[in-house]
Amino acid sequence: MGIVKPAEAEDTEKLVRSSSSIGTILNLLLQDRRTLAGVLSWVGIGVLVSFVVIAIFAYPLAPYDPQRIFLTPPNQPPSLQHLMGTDDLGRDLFSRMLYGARTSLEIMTIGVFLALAIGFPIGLVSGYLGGKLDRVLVLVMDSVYAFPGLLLAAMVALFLGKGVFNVGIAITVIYVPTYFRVTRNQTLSVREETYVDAARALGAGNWTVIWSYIAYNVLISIPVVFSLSAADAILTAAGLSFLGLGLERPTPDWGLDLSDAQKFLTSGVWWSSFFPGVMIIILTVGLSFLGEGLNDIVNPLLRKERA
Amino acid sequence: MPKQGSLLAYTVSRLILALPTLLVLLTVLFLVLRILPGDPISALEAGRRSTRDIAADKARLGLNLPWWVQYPVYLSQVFSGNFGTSLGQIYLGQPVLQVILQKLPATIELATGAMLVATLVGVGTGIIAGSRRDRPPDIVVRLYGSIIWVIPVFWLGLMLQLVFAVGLHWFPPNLRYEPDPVFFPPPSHLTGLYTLDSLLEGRIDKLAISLAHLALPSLTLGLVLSGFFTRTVRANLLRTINSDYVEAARARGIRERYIVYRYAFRNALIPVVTILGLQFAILFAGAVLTERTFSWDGMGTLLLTSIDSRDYPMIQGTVIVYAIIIVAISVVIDVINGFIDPRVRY
Amino acid sequence: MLSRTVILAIVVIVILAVGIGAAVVLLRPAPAASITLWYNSTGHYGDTEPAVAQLIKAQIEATGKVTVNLQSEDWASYRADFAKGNLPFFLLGWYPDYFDTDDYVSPFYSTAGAQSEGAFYTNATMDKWITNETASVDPTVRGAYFQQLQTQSAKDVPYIPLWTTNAHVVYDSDITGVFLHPVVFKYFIMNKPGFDHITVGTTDSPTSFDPALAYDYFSTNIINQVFDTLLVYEPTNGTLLPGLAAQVPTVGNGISADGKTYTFQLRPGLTFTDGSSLNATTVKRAIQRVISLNLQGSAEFLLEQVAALGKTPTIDTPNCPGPCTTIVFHLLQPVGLFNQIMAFSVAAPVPWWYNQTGAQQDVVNGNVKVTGDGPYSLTSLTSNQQYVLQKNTNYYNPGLYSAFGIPTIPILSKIIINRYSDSSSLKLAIQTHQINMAYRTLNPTDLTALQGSAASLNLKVDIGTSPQIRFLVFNVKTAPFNDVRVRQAIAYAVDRSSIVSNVFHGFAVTLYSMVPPGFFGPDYSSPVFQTAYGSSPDVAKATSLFSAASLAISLSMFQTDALERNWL
Amino acid sequence: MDPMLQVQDLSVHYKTRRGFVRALEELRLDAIQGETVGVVGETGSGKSTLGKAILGILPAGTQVDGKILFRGRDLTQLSNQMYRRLRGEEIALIFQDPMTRLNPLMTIMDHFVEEIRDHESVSADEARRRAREALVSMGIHESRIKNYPHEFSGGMRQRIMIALAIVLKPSLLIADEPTTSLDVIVESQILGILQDLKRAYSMSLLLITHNLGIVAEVCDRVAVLYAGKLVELGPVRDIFRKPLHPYTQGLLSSIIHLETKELHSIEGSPPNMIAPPSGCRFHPRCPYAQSICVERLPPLVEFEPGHFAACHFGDKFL
Repeated sequence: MGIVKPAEAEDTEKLVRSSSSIGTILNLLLQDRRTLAGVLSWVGIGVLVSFVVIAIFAYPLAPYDPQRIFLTPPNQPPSLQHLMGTDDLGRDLFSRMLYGARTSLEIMTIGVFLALAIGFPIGLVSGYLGGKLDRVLVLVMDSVYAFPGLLLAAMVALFLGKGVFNVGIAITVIYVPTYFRVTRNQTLSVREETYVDAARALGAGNWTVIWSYIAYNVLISIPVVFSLSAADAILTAAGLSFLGLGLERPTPDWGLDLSDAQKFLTSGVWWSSFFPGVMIIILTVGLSFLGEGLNDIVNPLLRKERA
Repeated sequence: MPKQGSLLAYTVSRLILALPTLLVLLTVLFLVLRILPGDPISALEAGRRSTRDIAADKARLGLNLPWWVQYPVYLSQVFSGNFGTSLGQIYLGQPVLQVILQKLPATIELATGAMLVATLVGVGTGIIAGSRRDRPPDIVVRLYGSIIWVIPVFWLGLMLQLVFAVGLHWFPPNLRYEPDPVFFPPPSHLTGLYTLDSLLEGRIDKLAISLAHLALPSLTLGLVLSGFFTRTVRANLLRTINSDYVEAARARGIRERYIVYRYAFRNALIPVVTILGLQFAILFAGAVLTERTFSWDGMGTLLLTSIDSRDYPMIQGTVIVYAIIIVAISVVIDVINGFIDPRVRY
Repeated sequence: MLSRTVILAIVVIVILAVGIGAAVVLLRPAPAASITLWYNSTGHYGDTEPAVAQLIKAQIEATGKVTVNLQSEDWASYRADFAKGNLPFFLLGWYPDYFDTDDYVSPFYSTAGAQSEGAFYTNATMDKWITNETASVDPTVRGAYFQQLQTQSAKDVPYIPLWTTNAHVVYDSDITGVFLHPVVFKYFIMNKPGFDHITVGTTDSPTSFDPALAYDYFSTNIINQVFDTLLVYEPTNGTLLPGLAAQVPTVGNGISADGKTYTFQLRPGLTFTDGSSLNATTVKRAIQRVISLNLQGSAEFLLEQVAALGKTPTIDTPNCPGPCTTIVFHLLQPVGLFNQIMAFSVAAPVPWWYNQTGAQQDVVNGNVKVTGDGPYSLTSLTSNQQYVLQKNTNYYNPGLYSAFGIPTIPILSKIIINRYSDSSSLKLAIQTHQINMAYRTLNPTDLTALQGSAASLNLKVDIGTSPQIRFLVFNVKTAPFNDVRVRQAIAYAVDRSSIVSNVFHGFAVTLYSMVPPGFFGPDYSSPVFQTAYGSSPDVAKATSLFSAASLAISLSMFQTDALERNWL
Repeated sequence: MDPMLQVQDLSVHYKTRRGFVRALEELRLDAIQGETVGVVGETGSGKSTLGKAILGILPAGTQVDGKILFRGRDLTQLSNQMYRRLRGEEIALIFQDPMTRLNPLMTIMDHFVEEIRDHESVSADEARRRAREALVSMGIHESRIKNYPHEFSGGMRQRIMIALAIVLKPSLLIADEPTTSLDVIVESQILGILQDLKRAYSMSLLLITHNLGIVAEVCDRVAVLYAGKLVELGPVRDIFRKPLHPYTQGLLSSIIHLETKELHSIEGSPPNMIAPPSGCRFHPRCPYAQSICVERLPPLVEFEPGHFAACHFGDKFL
């Protein structure tokens, strides 16, 4: 710290640092715990991890089968027996919320990871090679990016049909341009940096250059985008379900449950709309915090490396 | 340098530049609407043996032809505004474009209202946060900014409906206008925008009714959108407040008031205009959900109705019109940007 | 470094989560045999339908033998699809067209009726019993036939009766003349002091306002405000009054002794609201039009078969040209309830210019082309949005109900009907007094809430018994439902009381026969499904029947898969 | 003659997340009317801070101690309003990077009119006239006054910045590396302009630079800063001939001497300004450092008349 090394030493340090970019971020996270960005990030991580745990252990955690219909009068308010009450069919809302986390995370995981898997390499190639291919790809991706995501997803979901996997695919379509843009822009700026030139001069092949330097550097900014697009993906999936294009009843799904319950809201049955909404909000806010926090942490990092 | 001439030239050049974007978007939609599902009509009918004769519908819509034949026909249909006639029960036989144009004003009105709310709230909170960095108002606003955009718009709509329409009776709960056309005759149909039509008619009472109905949907959509503005304005303001020209202006002894407005705010708000175009994409997506919550009879509702009645020509037409609007808005935004930012026209 | 461990732990957890998540998605067990249950998604029966469908799904799946997919579509498509035989297994409702027990039998168990219900059930014996039953006016004879019909229906199970709903309407407490009439909800006898119009909200949507096509509650109810029929009903019950006809035919006075000839005398000088004439030839032409068009899903069979007018009806207009007021129907066989059918919308005369080659379009080039002779005319129609009924100032019979304390009809000069996309919007609208009346359909939860707050909101909530029945329909021509054992298995599996309590909170009554108990005249209803399948579900019996029919089910599986596109 | 500007024991500490950055420590400096004082030092030595401190435009939260006397008034005690009026009117500052110092949304004319009318109650026409005059005096054609900043080259923008700085005829001009970002030809133009101006208006000039060549050419006296401390102050000739502080010696030898063509550089890197080295701040890099240098801070001593240095061994280099 504080000691400026000769130029070569600095570059070496960058190379070393870049090879463990995720670790770098986590280290910074541990360092910056007390700043707003750090607090936000840790809250986000906490939320995400708890929801992942809920999703995995939905079976042992849930008191009842989420599809079991209790033959007591439906729309029971929260009680000890039904922590979040029951819905309009007399199903235990708490169990449905837990299983709903699984549905949401499944959709989000499929959608966002596929988008990453597609958008990242295309962006990498496009940004690194440049030229006509790059211009065409940018035009296509920007066009898709400019189109209302939910509508595009709705179209895809409409023609693919309902179900977790299909909704995941529909969501993929929206976020491919996002990952493409991020990857390409990062690649473009990292490409200009001396250490890539230096590596090239050392006789590394084009692909080696891409993979060993650019890819890792780009990966630093991916967690930010990932958190934000995951939050957005969950919202989009909920929106699709709300519009009746997402999942088939009686799959436990927050969006679908909310859509089915909202009609009772004005008659005092608040819990069946409240809890699905709250679940969506907690998860998305968690992811949003994580994204915001990471952004504050990663951006200076990128700037520093760029400087 | 003559300003007017160059702005016109800039506008024209932007229009020309918009063409490839539109073409690409139309091609992407062509893929999604026709190629990916293989056979969209059968996909829509998804397993049911339909009321409608699938083969006949496909022949009628030209969907039985190979894609390289369909594609030019599709483009010529789009550019001539001929989207065919509805196959759904509700608008059966009516020209698709005609139906869409009936619904379009409602969506434009909602979008405008929402954008207004988003801009006012977003810019306001952004300025509060940006000019009080790391102080409590900034932290509150930053939390607002990262929470509000992930609140499901339909959920927010429900809550606002519950509080302001059912609870407090401040605003009507849904629809674009009072459902009783005898007591509350809607404004005559000139533009289809109820607020504008009321003004053109010179009827303040009608304007008030239209605005009251517009309030909750706009607020719902606008608030959700405002988060993005909040964050952008804040970030930009932090950048401009610490910028070199602000420091230089201060060194020249310019009044602090002017520095804040002429230097920091104006420069901070310009990038906001630039990103406005992309916000419309989010806006229209949110509008579909908002329209549903508030029984707002616009394009979103039309799209959902068409999906319900598996009205392929209407679905296709609606989605394409959305695409055209998006591209048109991006051109308008660019031109506005060129008008207010002297650097752009070069 | 400790932080490294923490980092590692987090990374491992995340990777595990992703992996397990993927495994859960990909390794889900494939379902066994599957059937598809269809329901309407756009509020024709209110928004309780998804709940009902899910409940039935759960009940059938309790057998462990089949999985039930749920599919939904909008009402207009649904209506058209089941009439074409495209829906193999679906939820439906029935609202009577005329006041006779026959209206719960012919439409379902006659070959022609079953076709328009999408069941495609045909049983020659049933057809014969129905013919005999309609021909007779003797309660004992008819009772015997109705018993046989119902008993057989429980064996063949083309339909499974489930429940009867309660009718409900919520309205401003100062509106008078609101009555939940079993057939026609009459706007033209309503009044709201100090107002010349009311606005009504509904979640229903019409299919068509052409009497030759319309055969759903909302459409026919509007037709009944806009078109008068030869005979009409009293304000509050099912007694017939003269409408376009000067009197109700009775035996000896209009009805021949053999019951095969019906003579009606039209009132003189009738016209449609557009000025075109309405005389005996108009009536004849309208009836012939319905039968010759024979539109899919229409009530044509009521005229052709139930009213025994046949494919080419013999209708005389003896004093045409001239006064042209006499119309004589020659039936193929005696029909005891011919008068009732003449009071149903399908028999409403339409102007001569109505499309003779297909259904009349409601709107042509932006002009409303629904022209009738009733107390109201439909002056404005915005598809799926707003329907405006305007007082017909030249209404021929304003004193129709003067004997019932209603000196002139219609009273209100305008009825504005707004469509809401769902029951919660409708409830909000009535709750905030945006509309004066909500008629069809609020969900039971909202209804309870509104009942509780009616007084403070200045609203009235009327809940009455409804002649509407709700049931499941099998398209008996489609596998696996062409196997009667599958239908019977489902009849064993369904649990009516759980639907009534869980979905309708008691605003409904379990139903064990397509003929609901206690509505019209002599009670011919017999709870045959209770007798045959018990009053609570019998999962064991259902399971064994499903097993017996398993071959059929696996066949149908194959078929469904071929129809459904399978992505990835 | 009384000094126009007297900086007495000025300390400036910036607040950052990691602690206080001690940008200036107990600085003393003065300038009389018409004098050109050069301020030299490495990047981060606090020389830019000095300019901003005099103008009172340091970021909010910065800790400032000491006195800045301008014509006898202590600027640090001025009200915001008074201070604002003083800026531009009596003391003007020219920045290093002209490219980013103008508001991109305002025309050049707007900048001038705004500045003139914020300080003097003159008509808009009068303000415009003076704006044109100032611009023309910098050799820019008046037709370009309606243009926006992005339409000018770097050299032209620096001339505009100078025009903006002198349009109110201040008596002290602080030029913070005015030519660093410009090419050599433009640099000499700008320096020429500054010289002319100084003569024409008999202004004092505080020239902040790292370029000793410029100092030699333009300045009357020079102050050398190291790590926020004044290490040497004196007439240009004395210092160039006889640098008393090892740091100044290092600086001077790092200029390429035309005769020897040798380039010396100072070993090591600038110190951490949050926790500066103890004693003499230069000791970690000083070839002559002794234990006393680590333990005790050397006082500023006048070794020759008017020639001050802060080195324990200053007399050894006399």
